[in-house]
Amino acid sequence: MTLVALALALWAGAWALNVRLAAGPDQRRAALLVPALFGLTLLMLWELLVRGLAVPMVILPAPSRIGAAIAANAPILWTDFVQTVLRGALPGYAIGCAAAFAVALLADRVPLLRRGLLPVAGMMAALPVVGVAPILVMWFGFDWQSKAATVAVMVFFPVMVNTVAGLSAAEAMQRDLMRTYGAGYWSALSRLHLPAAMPFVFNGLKIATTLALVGAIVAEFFGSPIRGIGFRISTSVGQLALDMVWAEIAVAALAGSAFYGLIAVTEKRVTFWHPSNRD
Amino acid sequence: MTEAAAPGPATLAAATARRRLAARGAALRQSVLPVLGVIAALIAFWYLACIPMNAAQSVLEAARAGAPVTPAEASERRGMSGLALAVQNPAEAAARAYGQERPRLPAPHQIGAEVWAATAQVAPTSPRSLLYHGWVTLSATLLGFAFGAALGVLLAMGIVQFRVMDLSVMLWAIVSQTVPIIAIAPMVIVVLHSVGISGIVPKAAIAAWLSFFPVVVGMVKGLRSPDAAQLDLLKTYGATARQTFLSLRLPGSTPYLFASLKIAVAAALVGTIVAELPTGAQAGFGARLLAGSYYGQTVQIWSALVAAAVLAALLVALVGAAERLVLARMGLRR
Amino acid sequence: MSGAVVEAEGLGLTFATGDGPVHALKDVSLSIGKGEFVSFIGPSGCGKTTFLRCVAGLEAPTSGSLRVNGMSADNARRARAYGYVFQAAGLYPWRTIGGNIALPLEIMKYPAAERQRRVRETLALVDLAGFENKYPWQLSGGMQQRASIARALGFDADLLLMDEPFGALDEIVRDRLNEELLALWARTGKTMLFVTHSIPEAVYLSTRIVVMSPRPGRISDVIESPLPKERPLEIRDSSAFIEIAHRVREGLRAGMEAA
Amino acid sequence: MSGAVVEAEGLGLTFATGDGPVHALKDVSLSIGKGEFVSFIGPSGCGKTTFLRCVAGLEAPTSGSLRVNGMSADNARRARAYGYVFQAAGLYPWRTIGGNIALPLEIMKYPAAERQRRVRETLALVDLAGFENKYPWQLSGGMQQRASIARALGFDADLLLMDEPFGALDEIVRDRLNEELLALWARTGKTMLFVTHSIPEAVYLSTRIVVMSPRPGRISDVIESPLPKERPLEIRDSSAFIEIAHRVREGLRAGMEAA
Amino acid sequence: QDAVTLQLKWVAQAQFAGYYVAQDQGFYEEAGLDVTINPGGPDIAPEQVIAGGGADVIVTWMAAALAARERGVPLVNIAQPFGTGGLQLTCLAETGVETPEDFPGRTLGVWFFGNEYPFYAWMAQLGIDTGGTSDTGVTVLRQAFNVDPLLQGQADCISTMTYNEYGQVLDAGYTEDELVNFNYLDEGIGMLEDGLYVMEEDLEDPAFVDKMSRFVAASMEGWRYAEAHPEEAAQIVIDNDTTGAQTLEHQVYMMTEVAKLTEGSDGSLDPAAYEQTVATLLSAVSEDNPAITEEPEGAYTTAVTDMALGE
Ligand SMILES: Nc1ncnc2c1ncn2[C@@H]1O[C@H](COP(=O)(O)OP(=O)(O)OP(=O)(O)O)[C@@H](O)[C@H]1O
Ligand SMILES: Nc1ncnc2c1ncn2[C@@H]1O[C@H](COP(=O)(O)OP(=O)(O)OP(=O)(O)O)[C@@H](O)[C@H]1O
Ligand SMILES: Cc1ncc(C[n+]2csc(CCO)c2C)c(N)n1
Ligand SMILES: [Mg+2]
Ligand SMILES: [Mg+2]
Repeated sequence: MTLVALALALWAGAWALNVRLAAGPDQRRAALLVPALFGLTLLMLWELLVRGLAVPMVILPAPSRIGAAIAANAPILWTDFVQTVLRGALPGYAIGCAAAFAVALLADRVPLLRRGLLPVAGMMAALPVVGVAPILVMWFGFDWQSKAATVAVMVFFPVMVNTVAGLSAAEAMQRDLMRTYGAGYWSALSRLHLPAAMPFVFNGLKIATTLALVGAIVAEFFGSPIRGIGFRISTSVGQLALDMVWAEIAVAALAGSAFYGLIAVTEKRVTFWHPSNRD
Repeated sequence: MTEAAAPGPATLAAATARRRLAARGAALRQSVLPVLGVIAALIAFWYLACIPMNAAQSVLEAARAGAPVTPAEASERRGMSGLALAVQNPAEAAARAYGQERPRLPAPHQIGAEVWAATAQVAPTSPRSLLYHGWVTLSATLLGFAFGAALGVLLAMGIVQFRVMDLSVMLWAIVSQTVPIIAIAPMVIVVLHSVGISGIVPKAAIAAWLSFFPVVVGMVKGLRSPDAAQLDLLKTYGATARQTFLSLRLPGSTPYLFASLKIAVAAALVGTIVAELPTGAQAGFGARLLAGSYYGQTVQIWSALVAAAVLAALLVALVGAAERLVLARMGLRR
Repeated sequence: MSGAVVEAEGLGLTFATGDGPVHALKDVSLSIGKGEFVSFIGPSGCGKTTFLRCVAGLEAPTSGSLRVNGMSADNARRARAYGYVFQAAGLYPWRTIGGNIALPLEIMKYPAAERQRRVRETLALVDLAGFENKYPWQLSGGMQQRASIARALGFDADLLLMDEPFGALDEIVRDRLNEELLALWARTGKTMLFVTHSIPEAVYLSTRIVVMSPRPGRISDVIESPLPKERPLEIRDSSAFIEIAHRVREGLRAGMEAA
Repeated sequence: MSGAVVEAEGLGLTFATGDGPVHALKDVSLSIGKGEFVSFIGPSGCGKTTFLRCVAGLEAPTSGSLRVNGMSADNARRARAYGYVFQAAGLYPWRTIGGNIALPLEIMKYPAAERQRRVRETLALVDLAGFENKYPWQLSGGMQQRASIARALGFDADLLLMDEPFGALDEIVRDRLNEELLALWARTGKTMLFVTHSIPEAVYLSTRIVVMSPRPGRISDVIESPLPKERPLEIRDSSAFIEIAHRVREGLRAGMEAA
Repeated sequence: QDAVTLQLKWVAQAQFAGYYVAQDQGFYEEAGLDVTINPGGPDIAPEQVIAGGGADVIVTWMAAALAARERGVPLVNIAQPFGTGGLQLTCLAETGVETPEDFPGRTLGVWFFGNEYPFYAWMAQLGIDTGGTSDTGVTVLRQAFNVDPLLQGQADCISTMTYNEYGQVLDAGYTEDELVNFNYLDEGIGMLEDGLYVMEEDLEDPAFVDKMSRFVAASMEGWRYAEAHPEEAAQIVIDNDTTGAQTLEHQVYMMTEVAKLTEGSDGSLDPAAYEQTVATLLSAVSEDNPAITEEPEGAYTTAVTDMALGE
């Protein structure tokens, strides 16, 4: 119980410190420190609660044990990372986003297609991965191809829907200008519609990054070679090696966040002109 | 408008009715027909795809029935692509593509028949009814969506108003979404179960987990969408943070909110279905998917998928209707 | 008929809005010949912008006929018959000022060197040299408006549609740009359709002044200017000038009272 | 010192942009007493808007001191010391015209009946009666600008900051609004800071005219008006008027040449 | 009435017919028990559920139970309704696999999630590398719990249960003589399958032992009834299937096959079979197969079955 009380006190203290930091003058430092401190507090809280409440390891291991598992199994984690992220998620992401982009352009070009495709696409977007993945594993085999296919299917719709929305985001006045130039389709696309669409496109790309990893992992639950994050998670759950499960989850979260961060930074550079990025 | 110049009420009503009919006809041509067209094209492609997709089984059946097939040896056929098999045995592949019991790709009519059988021909309360499973899934989805949307809006408000929350929460909200939900879901269920919570709540919790994020992202973007000039205006009124929020940020964010709610409701559905896998395949679309996969019932998997997609479409359409209503009231629809 | 650049016959345009139709233009008939400089003046909301948008093929009239360069307005638009300066600057935020001015040049496939030259020239013309690499939101309101004028002047259109281009400019810059515009017009023989609220500006620039009156927007008077083509700024003190200005003012007032 | 509504001392503001700093204001010293009507005039980009934004507490000066009503500009802003008419109308698209004008009234918690009354009155004042339920995009440019003026006049601020409020209006409406504004000022004793490009407008309205010159934006001349408080429109033909207008023009020109 | 929560290892199917029949026929009620049967699923580890307090007794495989025991969940076998096991490797004859010597170079489908222990023990015994890199080794495919990899030509052999997946392969149109089966029992690495396990500390309470003995007795009565009435048992299972996805035909098949595994058992654990399971597991400890590393102590008790059978 003392540990629990300690945990709560720690939480309150860290939060107060964060409030001070965020209000402080050095914003650049705050932007790094605050989230780090927040995460650290979460971890400490977790550790203290698990210990304080004597939660069995097979239910929830403490962060220190997870850390130990990460250190002890680095080579395995690396192999799994390569299999799931580099061979499954990234190619699938690239394929899915490219296809979505192409279809969105087509739909934008042909209004009839757009009116017809969007509702249907909305419907397909809601196809649960867990239903699609087994089918794709059946079709594309158990190795990375089916994972890439699952990821491609998953990222397709958010990217497409956002791109279509973005392609119609240019303001009436901006369009009128293009019309006064009698600009052709490609001209207007590259000079107006694409730049104006970028904030939306990146919205889709960002959502897609979180989906990509999840998709690759889910697909591994429905058949995989004997490596990969999803494979290791489900095998380890079966072996009650929960520390390993969380080690893999940590790897996935880290990889996913890094990927997200990369896209977010690119977004800032590409859409520097958008009011939300201006200052 | 003077009274004298106005047309009589009767003519006016008739004109309005006519206009409305015409408008409805136009709407039909504008929205329904293209959708039907796209669906028709998809289905046509689907039927075509069934032939190579199911060719291996078709040829196997043909061989069993004693028909000549090329290549004749089963071991030679192994590893050949469905397309190659279909090309070499066109008649058999086409004839047997649509009637298989466990097709690799079921034909639309097979799925349709299954859906029909599982909705219209059994009592809606029976576990054999898709309506029953739909209701099980829907109830958890709605609860989770309500929680998730509320949480998302609250977090977004906090993030926009307080810099600490912006710095600390946003990053970890992103991290929460990169955690493989399918790995977490069983643990959430076991943990909640061990503290005595079971039934709809664990599923709803996972649905909320997936649905809060799009709302946070969209809502933060929306709440920040007012441009400098619009914010300056309120500053000149010395508006409080609350007033700025209510009269500028909130209305400015409404289009973004609805766009994210549409994603969120679909995400909540996916979350519920994911949560239904480990809960022991008891009920709901997730259970149907899973059971179908265990017993090789592809048609059943697909019908559950189609049902889930239809449910999703309905939910999204519902949010869309609410969106139109609200935006029209706000004058944002032109 | 031949030689008429803009030819409107009984033109009308009605907007359908949530609470009833708005008659923006009604029965507007006007023929503008090549090389004319026609100013449109009239109270706010009388349909000047709407008329320009019709000519540009950006708005479809609900009645009457309209030909531009002998074609439909839409075809003229596609044939890049004109340059348009909008009432609001409407610069693309993702392009620098230089990039914005180069935009039409890129679309019309001017070679890169030529583009650069023209951007530099028109920027200097509107007194924005040195701001080439700034983004629109870094400019003052008047500077943005000048950039949008430069954008329309950079390429060679025979017809220029300008909607209050000098509204946000100070008198001195405005005078200078008026002179420049007149010189450009005299040099190139372009046809000008020019919306303004300034009576002296209309009189100083135009060969013909169209006075409009509101609700519904109609032409209430058309005044031919007897001023010579050669017009030093001092002409504004001449009695001929003052007389026309007076006529325009009277026309405006009459239109207002009738409405 | 007491009674000075705006008190600037060596005010400077430099924007940091991608390609180097922009000196928008430099060493601006000015004291404006209660009930004065001060116009700012100067070439486009000279810092008029920037100065007004500083007074409004929307921009933080990088040097010098500035007091508004004896407080810091930011505190004055919070105390709702002024009404501001922006250079661009900036109406909220999700509110009707009426709703836009009611916005500050809502924020300042005027009772509903009072709000309605004021919306109706100010709409009539700017000649927009009947457009209460239209949305901004259904209005012409000038109508939007008038709506934004109405928005700033609807509530009782002792200080009015107006950035080219009449730029997009025709002469007749402009004259009428000039008269209205003057009457309002005389009646209420508000303090006015008014940016315009029109020399006659500045002279007609002001008790003092501040002439600015650009790059960096400085005050190049301050002209006190000897005109009486009572000013019929015809005063514009008086020799006193013409003389001041001439001084302003000269001041502008001198500032331009020096820059 | 004493409440008992039973956590199954898998979805409701005839594999667990005995419990459902005992419930349906009122055997539990007669024994003074109020039993809740919770079906399992692909990612629910019953060992985890019982450790979290979500169940009183679970059905699981011995290898998994022993592994859990070593990881701090002190499970104890109280009864073993399945006398023998139904796990096998099923190959397509057309691929040319006839004996274990043909395995190298092949792709084999294996169930994981705690079911991989027997496979790795066997491969260790055969001396076949499972890393998937050498020519002399095999490529291991993590098989989902279905037979797709065999039907889709993605694997040469897959894991099946005699009572379920094997039937599905037959249903897909293959005949018995087109298939080659390697039964783990016959290969000498058989491991005890579905047994009943409880937490060790619970057994310290005599009332709990009594409750369990009544539970085991009633369950075995259920099994006997199910063996005798396969059709009826299958129907009972179907009635308890809340997914509505099962077919009667398949459940009858499953019941018939499961009966072959339960027929020999009166519910008590055969210590020899236990020893063999432990020996096999210990013989092949490796990275892939970390089930147990040392001889377990007190992993089973006959107290419950003695009491149950004594009555
Ligand atoms: N956000 C900004 N970033 C960088 N530079 C700016 C910014 N805002 C204004 N400037 C620069 O500051 C100077 C003064 O601008 P300001 O808007 O005050 O001019 P102004 O006198 O109002 O002109 P106008 O009559 O054209 O509206 C200009 O050179 C402009 O480029
Ligand atoms: N999109 C629209 N929907 C509805 N009404 C509109 C629309 N655009 C313009 N109007 C109406 O049409 C009339 C004419 O507008 P227009 O913009 O042509 O005026 P204008 O003469 O250019 O005025 P200003 O000098 O103020 O720019 C106005 O009453 C306006 O309210
Ligand atoms: C969690 C879990 N999954 C699979 C099996 C293996 N298994 C045992 S019986 C059976 C039949 C399926 O109908 C299967 C697949 C298991 N023991 N536990
Ligand atoms: Mg206009
Ligand atoms: Mg300005």
